[in-house]
Amino acid sequence: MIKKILIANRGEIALRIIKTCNVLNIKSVSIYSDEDVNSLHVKKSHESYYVGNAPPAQSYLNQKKIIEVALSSGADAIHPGYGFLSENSDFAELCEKNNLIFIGPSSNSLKLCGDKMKCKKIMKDADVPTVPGSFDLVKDVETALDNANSIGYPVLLKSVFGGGGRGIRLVNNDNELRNAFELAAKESITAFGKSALLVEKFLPKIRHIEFQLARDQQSNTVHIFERECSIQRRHQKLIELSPSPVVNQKVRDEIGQLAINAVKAVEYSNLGTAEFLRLDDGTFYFIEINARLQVEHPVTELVSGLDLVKLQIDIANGENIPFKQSDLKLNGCAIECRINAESTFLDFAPSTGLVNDVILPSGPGIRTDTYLYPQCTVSPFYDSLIAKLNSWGQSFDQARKRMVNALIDFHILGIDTSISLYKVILNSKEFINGDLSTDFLDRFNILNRLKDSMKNETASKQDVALTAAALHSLLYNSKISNDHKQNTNWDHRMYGL
Amino acid sequence: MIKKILIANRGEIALRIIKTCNVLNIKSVSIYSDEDVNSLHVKKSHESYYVGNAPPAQSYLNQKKIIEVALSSGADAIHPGYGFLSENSDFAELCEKNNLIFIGPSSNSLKLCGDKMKCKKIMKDADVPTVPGSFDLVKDVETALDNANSIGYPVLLKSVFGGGGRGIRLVNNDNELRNAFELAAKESITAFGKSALLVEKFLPKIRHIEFQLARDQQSNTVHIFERECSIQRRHQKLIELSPSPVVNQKVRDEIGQLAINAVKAVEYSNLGTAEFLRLDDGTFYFIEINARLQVEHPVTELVSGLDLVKLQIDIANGENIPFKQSDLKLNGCAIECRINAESTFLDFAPSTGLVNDVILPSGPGIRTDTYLYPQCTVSPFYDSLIAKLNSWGQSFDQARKRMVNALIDFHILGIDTSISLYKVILNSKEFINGDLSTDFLDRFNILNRLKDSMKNETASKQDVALTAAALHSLLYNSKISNDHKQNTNWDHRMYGL
Amino acid sequence: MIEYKIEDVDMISHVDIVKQISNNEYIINIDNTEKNINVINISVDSMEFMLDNMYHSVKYIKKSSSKIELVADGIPIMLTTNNKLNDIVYKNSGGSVTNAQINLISQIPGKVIAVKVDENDKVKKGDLVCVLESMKMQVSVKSHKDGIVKKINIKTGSAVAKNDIIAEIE
Amino acid sequence: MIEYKIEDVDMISHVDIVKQISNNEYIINIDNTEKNINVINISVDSMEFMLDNMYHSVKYIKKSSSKIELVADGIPIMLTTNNKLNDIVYKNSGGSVTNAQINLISQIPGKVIAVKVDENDKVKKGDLVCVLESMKMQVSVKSHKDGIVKKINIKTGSAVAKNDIIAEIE
Repeated sequence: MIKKILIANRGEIALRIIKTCNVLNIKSVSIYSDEDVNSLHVKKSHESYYVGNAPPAQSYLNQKKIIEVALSSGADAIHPGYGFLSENSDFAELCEKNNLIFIGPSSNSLKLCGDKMKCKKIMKDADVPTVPGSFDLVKDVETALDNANSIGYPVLLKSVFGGGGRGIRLVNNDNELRNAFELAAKESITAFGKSALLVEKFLPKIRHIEFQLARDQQSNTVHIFERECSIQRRHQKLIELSPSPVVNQKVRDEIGQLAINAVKAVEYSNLGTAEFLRLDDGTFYFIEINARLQVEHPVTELVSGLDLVKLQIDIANGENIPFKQSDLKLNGCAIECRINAESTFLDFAPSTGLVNDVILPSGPGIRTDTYLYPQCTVSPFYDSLIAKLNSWGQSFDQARKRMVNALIDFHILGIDTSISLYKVILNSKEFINGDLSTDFLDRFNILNRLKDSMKNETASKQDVALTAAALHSLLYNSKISNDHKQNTNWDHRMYGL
Repeated sequence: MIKKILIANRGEIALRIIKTCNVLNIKSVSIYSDEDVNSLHVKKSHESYYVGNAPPAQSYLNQKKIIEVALSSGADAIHPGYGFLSENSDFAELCEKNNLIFIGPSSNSLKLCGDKMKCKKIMKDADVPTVPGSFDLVKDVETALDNANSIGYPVLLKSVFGGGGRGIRLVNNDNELRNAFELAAKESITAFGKSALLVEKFLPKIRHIEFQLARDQQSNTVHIFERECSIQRRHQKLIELSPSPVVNQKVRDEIGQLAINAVKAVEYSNLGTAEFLRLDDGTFYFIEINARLQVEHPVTELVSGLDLVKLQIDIANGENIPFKQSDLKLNGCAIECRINAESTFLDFAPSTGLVNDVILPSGPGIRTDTYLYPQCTVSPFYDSLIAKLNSWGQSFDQARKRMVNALIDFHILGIDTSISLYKVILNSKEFINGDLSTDFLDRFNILNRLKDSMKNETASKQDVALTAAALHSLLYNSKISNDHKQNTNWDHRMYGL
Repeated sequence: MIEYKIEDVDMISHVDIVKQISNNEYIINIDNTEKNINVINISVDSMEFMLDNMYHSVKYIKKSSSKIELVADGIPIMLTTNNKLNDIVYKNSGGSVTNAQINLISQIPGKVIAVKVDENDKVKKGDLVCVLESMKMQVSVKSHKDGIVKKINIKTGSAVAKNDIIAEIE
Repeated sequence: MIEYKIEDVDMISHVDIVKQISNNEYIINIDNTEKNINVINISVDSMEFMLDNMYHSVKYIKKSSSKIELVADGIPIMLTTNNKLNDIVYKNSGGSVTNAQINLISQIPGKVIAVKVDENDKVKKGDLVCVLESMKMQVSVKSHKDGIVKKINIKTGSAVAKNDIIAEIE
């Protein structure tokens, strides 16, 4: 039985894990970099150890040091959170070698999930549909052309060394493909010593829908419903919800079973997520397994009633999942907004520094996971995610309205955040109608609407501003009247009297 | 359809009502006294009107002024919250006369619920069992003796003018009853001009269990499960939970039906609560109907998923309750702690004044309803309830542990609160075992345990205090060294160097 | 009357504080509509007030002679001013006051916190006569003409109503 | 070494700061057990530190010559002191230092922020010789005897190690 967990992470997720540890009477050990000496996860854990300088490579990615701290502190398990070392199979292996329980899948399973090509082939064998395209690296332009013609244009030419949208070319015909292939191969050889290209069907107006999965060491497997994460910006999720407006129980059962098949095929254990793309015609394609606790796990917690971190720990302890698929009932609707510290109109540049004041929203159906507190600082060294605002409602619309009001109540002074952007998205008729897609922001010109909305907000505050300005002239000056006695006659007199 | 609601209340319940108004796109109008000009309900509502001086009689009980404000602001309904005018049938009548919707039962129904003697007789006719005793005022000592002997000693001799435990005498035999009757009658005549006494069976070790009810104007009636509110201090509820550890589905169905019969008997409409006493042998006795939204309504919201304020407004709008009894499923367990501003060891005296700092607990399963914010003040003019901390869990134990950790995380600086007391109660084996009763605090010597627990806490912080004291001598003095240069040689030297 | 233009809003607005009702209450005129103001809190860089019974919180960021930057209910707003105040002051204290007028009249109610002249003192127009406190601000009352202080009707601590005669200057 | 008694706890404790490891790190000895201290933040009335890698936050409420009132992790604690510091200081600077000893020795490492005497100055025992900065605090180094400053080995800005000779006084 796990009695002490080292949390190899920081920020809100470290705090989230500490909360479950407290409920389970498990001691929590946190780690911190120079930058995080004043962070809440340091204060809220039972023990806390310094692991290195601010840059992640020297601290939160410093495998050797983290293992050292885990061993010397007497921890018997490591929870990696998300990001950092959470999907690093070497780290999982290092834990295994040191008899530390890595709260996540085995290193072998992690390796498999990380190798997207291999994973895609395994899915083919398991009859889990993937995005049409090549199953191997495309060695020459002729193979690429064959592939493209068999799946039909437009196609994407992708470098396996890319990621997050980089190294991807959209081509519409044989000619374009020939040109693009030559360029891409050259680039790849220059940069990585070899060409490693794929051809994949280009899919317009797609939704990102994922299934939360749990699999214990006895191979019992369940899905805990879907999350729709289509509201994104450059492949970064912004808003997630469950259920998806386009998933009914029939689809949930069907794709949920595919997701279960997918994790079985890679001999996965613990919690994970199977990500799918969904086309407008209702086709689902598997894309990958996220072999970790997801940022957006609270959405699933709110509609399932489960504590997913507890479930992770239980599974890591070798316990059976304590419920069957048929026991799970999707209850109401939950939405998450990832509050980022960023300046929307400075091309979403990170906004860092001192947070002068914070007031968290609360009340019926509202859950806020955050590491913010008044006078804390947001570091430029780490992720811009500063808070996860979740709302639950009996219906999508109740959850949505609760979220809108919680966004209004969420007061963060000192840095720019994505709160205003989310207000516009959540109030848009397209979001209300569930017309979501990964290009939602562009398709509906959301940034322009945000600009308009801000203009309207300014206009609505016109009388307030005018009043404040007039009172300022009247009352504020009086505050400094002692320094300015030599003014004109009746210098501080009121206008109308 | 209600479009604008005046909230005739203050504090957390005013804020709670505003939140639902916002979700329903209903404008909220708040009122405030001198004392509350800086209160959050003033800031968070759409409009806010001053209604009088700090004493409630001049402001929050100022019926004429409140009606005036409602009419002039264009409100079409008044939500009374709890306390203040919420169960005042005159006020409900005044609303009715002014064509303002009183969000609660009709003035007639309120009048009936307020007349405990009449109510008791109605319940007798409706076959709702009440505490054995006289159904009429006991005019003379002989009648009292008859009553006492027919229900059996010990009995309570109660003055109907009492309340909250005052004017109650416990008597064990005929002799004691004769003496007590004489004294009580004299007292009553001196104070109120007439004697108005009741004889009632004395019930030891009772639980307080109540059923949440909803009844629409079309007479559809449902109960929304029970709440156990046995943890009390001098008839003031401290901790509430749902479900009760001693209510299974069979009992819930049975007593729930009694509760439904009770509200039907007084032609109740809107939300209300039927309060019962439960004896150790499983007998339930109806005591009264609370004709308002209860302080502890969040407990029911958490296990039912409903928004009870919304349900109140829907019913006030003449709508049907949008679900049937059989649609309601009790989901998990919820606990509420009423955080009071009081000094436990100064006989629970109110603790008022400036709140230097507040950090609210949050996270999975935690809901905090409060009017506190950093630098706010707690007024001596009003209720000592400053926050309601609610936890939800799949099981009682998960809810309990989440509550314990949330109590630890709840940081209130500047005033004394009941948080420490609740930590002791929630960690006690008797609470864990569900061995609850209205005399829980006395029966288990909770105050002594709190003293012990505080001693243990002090002892556990011994090393911290010693370290702090030593560092203080070492480092703090150095901060003022500039002012104290004339000290002895090496005045600021370190000890061991 | 002050003229303001709000950046991003294509309109010039005219604002006038019409009168003070009580210590914290004012009537303000914005583009010919009267509104009630109730000031709740005021500090050097922020103000909270009710505008027609709606609560607002404003932080003052920067002020120059022609620009005011503030944050109204969390929304940053920039105002450009066309301040006609000086004209009005000039008109009232210069234009309409003739040299023959003896009485120095208080144009506001307030409490006397300092008397700066004695009877029979020689004063010049613009010399400080007394300081009043009104609406939590100090107001310097200056002589309306050159002359000799014949009579002082106030003393430190006394209350002054609007139109009370503060002093007689001949 | 300081002796403390915590109110409500029937035990007298002995605390000793054993050594400073780095700018914010110390080793402390509490009743014969050594513990690591890492000071995170310090202000006039509060301190945050790690004690054997556990975070603690302490607010100082009141201090008199024999009592310290503080709030440790939210828990109010009263300590009574039996401060033996003065004895030690007396022993070191009075008792054990003979008048014949010439060298004024630094008992701490630090940086010189001011030199208050010149060579050949006459000094009395207790006169200020220099000010060192160490661990964010200023330490006044005073003459250990009456005499004349024969040699000064330091200057403003220079570093001084423990046991370095600051000056020679004859």
